[in-house]
Amino acid sequence: MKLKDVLSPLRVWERAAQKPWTIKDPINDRPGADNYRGFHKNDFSKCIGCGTCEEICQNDAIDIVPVEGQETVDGDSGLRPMIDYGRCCWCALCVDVCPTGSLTMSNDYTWIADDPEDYRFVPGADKTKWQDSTVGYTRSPDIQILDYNRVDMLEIKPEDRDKSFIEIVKGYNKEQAIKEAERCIQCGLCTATCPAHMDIPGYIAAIRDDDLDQALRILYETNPMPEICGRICTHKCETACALHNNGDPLAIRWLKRYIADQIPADKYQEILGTAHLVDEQLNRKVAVIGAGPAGVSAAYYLAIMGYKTKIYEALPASGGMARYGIPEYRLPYDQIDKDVEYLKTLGVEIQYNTRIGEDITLEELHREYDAVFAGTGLHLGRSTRVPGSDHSRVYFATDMLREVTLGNEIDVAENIVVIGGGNVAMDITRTLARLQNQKYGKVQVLATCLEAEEVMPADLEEIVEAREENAVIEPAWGPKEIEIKNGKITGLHVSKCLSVFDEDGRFNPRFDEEQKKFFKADMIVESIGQGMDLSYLTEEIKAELKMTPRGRIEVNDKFQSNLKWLFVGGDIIEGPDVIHGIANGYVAARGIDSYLNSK
Amino acid sequence: MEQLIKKIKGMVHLRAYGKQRDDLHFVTVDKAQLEMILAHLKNYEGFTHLAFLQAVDLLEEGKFRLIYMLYNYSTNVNLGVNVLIDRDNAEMNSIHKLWAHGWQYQRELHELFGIDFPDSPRVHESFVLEGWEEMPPMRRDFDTLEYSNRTFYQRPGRSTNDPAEYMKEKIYKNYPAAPVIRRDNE
Amino acid sequence: MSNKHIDEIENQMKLANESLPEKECSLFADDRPTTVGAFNKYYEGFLNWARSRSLWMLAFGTGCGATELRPLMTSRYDMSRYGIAPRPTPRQASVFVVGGYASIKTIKRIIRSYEQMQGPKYVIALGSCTINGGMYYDSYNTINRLDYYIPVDVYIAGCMPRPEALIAGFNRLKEKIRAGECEGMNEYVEKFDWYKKNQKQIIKDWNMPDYNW
Amino acid sequence: MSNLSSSKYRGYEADRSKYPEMKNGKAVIDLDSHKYTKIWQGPQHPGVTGNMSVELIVNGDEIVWAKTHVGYLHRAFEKLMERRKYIQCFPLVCRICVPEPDTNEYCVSAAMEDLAGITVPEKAQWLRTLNLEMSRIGSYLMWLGGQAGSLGMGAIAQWTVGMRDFWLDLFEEMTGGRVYHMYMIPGGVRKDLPDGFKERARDLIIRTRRLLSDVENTFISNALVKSRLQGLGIITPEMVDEFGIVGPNARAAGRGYDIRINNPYVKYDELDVKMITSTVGDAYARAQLRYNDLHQSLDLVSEILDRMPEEGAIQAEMPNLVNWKIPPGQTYVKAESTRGEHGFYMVSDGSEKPRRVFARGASYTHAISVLEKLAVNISISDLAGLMVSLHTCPPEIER
Repeated sequence: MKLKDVLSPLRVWERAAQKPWTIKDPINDRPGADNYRGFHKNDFSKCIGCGTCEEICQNDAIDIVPVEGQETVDGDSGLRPMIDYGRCCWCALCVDVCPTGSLTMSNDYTWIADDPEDYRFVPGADKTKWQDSTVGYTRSPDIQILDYNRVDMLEIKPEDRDKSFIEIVKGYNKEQAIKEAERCIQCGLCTATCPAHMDIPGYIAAIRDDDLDQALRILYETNPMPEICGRICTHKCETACALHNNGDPLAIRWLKRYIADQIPADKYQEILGTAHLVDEQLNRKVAVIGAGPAGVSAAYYLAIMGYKTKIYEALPASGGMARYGIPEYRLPYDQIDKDVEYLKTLGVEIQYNTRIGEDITLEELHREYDAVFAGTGLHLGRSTRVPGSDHSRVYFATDMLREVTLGNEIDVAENIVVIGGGNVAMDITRTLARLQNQKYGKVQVLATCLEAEEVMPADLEEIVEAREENAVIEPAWGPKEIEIKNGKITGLHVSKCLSVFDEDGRFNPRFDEEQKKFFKADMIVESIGQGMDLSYLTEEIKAELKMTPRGRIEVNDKFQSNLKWLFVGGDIIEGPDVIHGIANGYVAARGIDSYLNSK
Repeated sequence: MEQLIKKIKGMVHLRAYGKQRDDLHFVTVDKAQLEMILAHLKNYEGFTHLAFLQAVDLLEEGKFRLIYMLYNYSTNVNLGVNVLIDRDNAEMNSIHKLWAHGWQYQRELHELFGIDFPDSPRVHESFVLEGWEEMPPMRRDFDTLEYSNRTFYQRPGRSTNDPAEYMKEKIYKNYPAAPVIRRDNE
Repeated sequence: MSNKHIDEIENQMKLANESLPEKECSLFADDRPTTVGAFNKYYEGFLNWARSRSLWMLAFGTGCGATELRPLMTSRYDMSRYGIAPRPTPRQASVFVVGGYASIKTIKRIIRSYEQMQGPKYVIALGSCTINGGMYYDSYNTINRLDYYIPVDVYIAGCMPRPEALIAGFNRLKEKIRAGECEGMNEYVEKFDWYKKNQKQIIKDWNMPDYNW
Repeated sequence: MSNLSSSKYRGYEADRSKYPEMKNGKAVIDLDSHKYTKIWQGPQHPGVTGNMSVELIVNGDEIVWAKTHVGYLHRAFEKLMERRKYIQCFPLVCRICVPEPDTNEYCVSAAMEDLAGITVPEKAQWLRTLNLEMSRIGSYLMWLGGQAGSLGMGAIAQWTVGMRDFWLDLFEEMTGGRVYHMYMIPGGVRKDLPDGFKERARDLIIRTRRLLSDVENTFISNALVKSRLQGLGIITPEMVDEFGIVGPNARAAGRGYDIRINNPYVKYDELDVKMITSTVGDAYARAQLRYNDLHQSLDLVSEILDRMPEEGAIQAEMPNLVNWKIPPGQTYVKAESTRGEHGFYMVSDGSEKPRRVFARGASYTHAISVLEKLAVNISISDLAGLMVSLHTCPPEIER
């Protein structure tokens, strides 16, 4: 033992006069760090009640509960997380995973209670002393728990596609589809938004497990046209997708297409268990007018429920507006045929080239069949009615698209102006661009519409692709006059459109007459909306039939008109949208079933 | 390392070999030859450090996989020696004579997996459990949540909703359910 | 203690001392605990004031939460100035801080230590685990609700609660003591059979007396 | 019991006549002879390291037989992880060891990354290294307090545990958590360093060094400490292999095994880590070694701060972690904690949940086999000092 060792501890006395570390008032002097994972906050204006926080919580600490004042609307379940602080471990995975970023943490960490039941609360709804705290843990933009980046879809390059009508989108392969399906968080918000209320999380989970048979069964529960829907659906579900709040929504439409593409048509009966349907045992017959999505959907569900069903179609092929209103590069005809061929194997008859009212009357159908479903679609065009719009070189987009599909020769001009900013306008623009390219080797087509670019009704990818194909798009211009010289169209006069709707939300465009422009054209296509052709309704029926003030047939929630035997659905009820048509057909089929059962 | 694997191949029936990283290799040997190969590895190949001995329950195959993780101080390589044993009446030879702390792992495996190691000291002593009456808890077929719910009181008052179901209830309650396919034989 | 006395108690109370070896029976309390009533209002008020100012905490780190008790003892948080001091043995302690999750093996010792503590005695429960199982809610070896086994006066949320929150919890305990609301000890006596039933339901290896003196 | 025959006990020749007889190499201890007392140290005892207990039979104040009991902290992590998704395991594992949770986080994240074949970006690697090294400092400071406290020097424990609290403040700034950091998420880390962190960390390093100079005076070169720790719990080089001793305990016995050097992980291969060893093998040598290692950790932290890249991704490109599936395989990932080799063995079966996870803690052998051997023949008053000098941590034994 050295003396130094005995004495060295005494040296510490030199610290005796140092300032102590003691915190004077620990309860108030020590707020958590700016980044502290304290108690939870929830911003209700952002929260969509998707339940991902509940899903990731390894402690089962989070319940999703209804909260007063939170309505259930599209894309928001109206549920909010309730956190049990008898379970929470403050790992903040719920904060990191929250797709909207609504769930955050404050830096408060003191909560004393005598009663353990107090420790359950709904952040954002229950009053807490930390709810207005501005610091605390938030989701870092640098890390990802969920995958917000969509798997890129292979598309044919603009230079390879702008002359032909081959399909642009190639579709996912297995690896890509599983990768994309793994992004899904199974919240199910999309199901409510989908007009057909498809079990979207269900079939995506089946893709993830690589069980495509199950996926197809789920698809056919409420949608018998997956090939069509998988290509041209307006995919409202993707807008509701929780991932959309912080990145790309799940490619629900492409995944649906993937399922249908992978399974050959001849396997459908076996997978769906429709090989041995009841054969005319019910002895009830239903006529369907129109082989469009609504008609096919109604016919399919009627067929599997055992009804003898026959479809009457005015045009020479099935698909309705899906075939005659949508260009082939978006929806190849053989894919429509695949869905319809399967329908035919179930014993559904389709009689083409038969226009109701001309070849056979509605009364005859009524006499011959127990019920009639009419899904006749919107095949007529609407005119802008600007001066000069009655010229013979002013066309309707719907007519022109139909002509293209029918294979008729189109007299394509060198300079074309399309009026309209919806998807149909883009379709005709791009179709004409292709035809121009074939004929002249260059594209001189211009599309103009009232709406500003940000609010154009067409899908963004349509606009982008149209521009890739060298079409010019000039948004926010209102057509004023079609200039005609020597009986020939020379162009379109437009003036700047400032707003489309007035304060009440009515269509009432305002123009700045000072700003004018002239688009050169020798052919003009109007694509500002579609009208229905109800000429098949005879006068007697028209007199009995109840109509809405807007001129549509009034139907109940089963799409049954006031004539009990007549069911109406599809575009003529809901406006142009394929998935609504399919949903209408499905509901109407169930309605016909219950109507005939109760008769 | 390749040389060593060749050597092991020459000595015992090498069922499988895998390389996870440069410093981590796995071999699978027969149950009967395990002690021999472990002794060889320890005494002649420099794998003197037993990092752990553990088991994996392969319920579907009706087997336990034991893993003896060895380490060589001079080459800085970990070698995991795997051996498959039957799950029913699981039994294995003890290695407490090779490593003085081997008995600890064997006691743990006996308690948590129900694998017996005859001759291993204190193997029947309780390790972490006290008064345990169920099957060994680390076996795959033991459901810990079910046991917890049955034994400990969960605080009541919790209920959750599925957003999809809830939205259906709120928004489209009347939307018809998928129709039943009417088949001939039904 | 005479055998006769033991027989009497067995007839009356059915305390589990019977399961002990005979020579150990006399080592443990063979009597049911009794409630302690309050003195007159003013004297009890004074006592409560005094009790609240000298909380002696049992130094039994039962789980993670005990880690934050250690900084609490240092000069940074300086719990001594709040009248809190750690004690090494239950006989000297008046506050039991249950530091989070309690495994079966530990809850047995917690019960024993709690029963050995002199009255008046208080329990503070730390963290999620004592409230509703916390992150071990599905574990086969940890309890979910501490209040089923011993009475708890104050809960502190957190995983684990910080020293500052612990001080706030102690302050709440003091308030309760001053207000004369900390009746956990009497509650334990009143619901003795219920507590014992719950305890025995999970502690299968019950090789201890029913009440530790 | 082989120690009983070697009667040399720190220069003091005990009267062996009252010691148990040896029969067939085993001591015969008859409790009814009234020569022996059986006592329990723990679990409710201030002198044990955490919630564990040692069952002792003493003769006078000398321990003749010892047995470790664990399981007071058994929460069945491994079972719980089998029914949790991979991402959900990550908040769970840090609870395995309270003083040094980050090693667990690192190992389990690294095991998942190893199985899934993910490379962690450079910046995240540096942040992980910083986090791991800081947690070593915290753990060593806690240990220093424990070792001093076990010898009755409560004041030193006050200082070092108080200083650890300042390191916890740094952790709080960096990770958002004080004790459980949950920072090393699979694929990277959760947050970048906050503004001004480096300055505050450098300042704290200086303050810690100043404190350590006091500890040097009062503890390391204290005559009392020397007289109590020297010769206590000698680990011989032969024991290292036999008992699988790792970490500072093995290094103090001459075995140069430090995973940071032998199998470098994160950024340790680019850092200048020196192997600190000793050949004495007693408790004092271990204390000295840990004290030097603590200094080295402070050096490393300031080096890491200097070399920390300013820019860079902090997480690798990851799939949706909620549905994360890892291809089948098995791996073992280890890291050097303050107690030694800390590793995770993980088996995946291709599903969303791990098939089996095993956490290997260094205390597993230190606190049971080794302690039971070393505790025999020492005075009961030294047992606490011995346990702390082995740096045992019960939660990593029973998990």
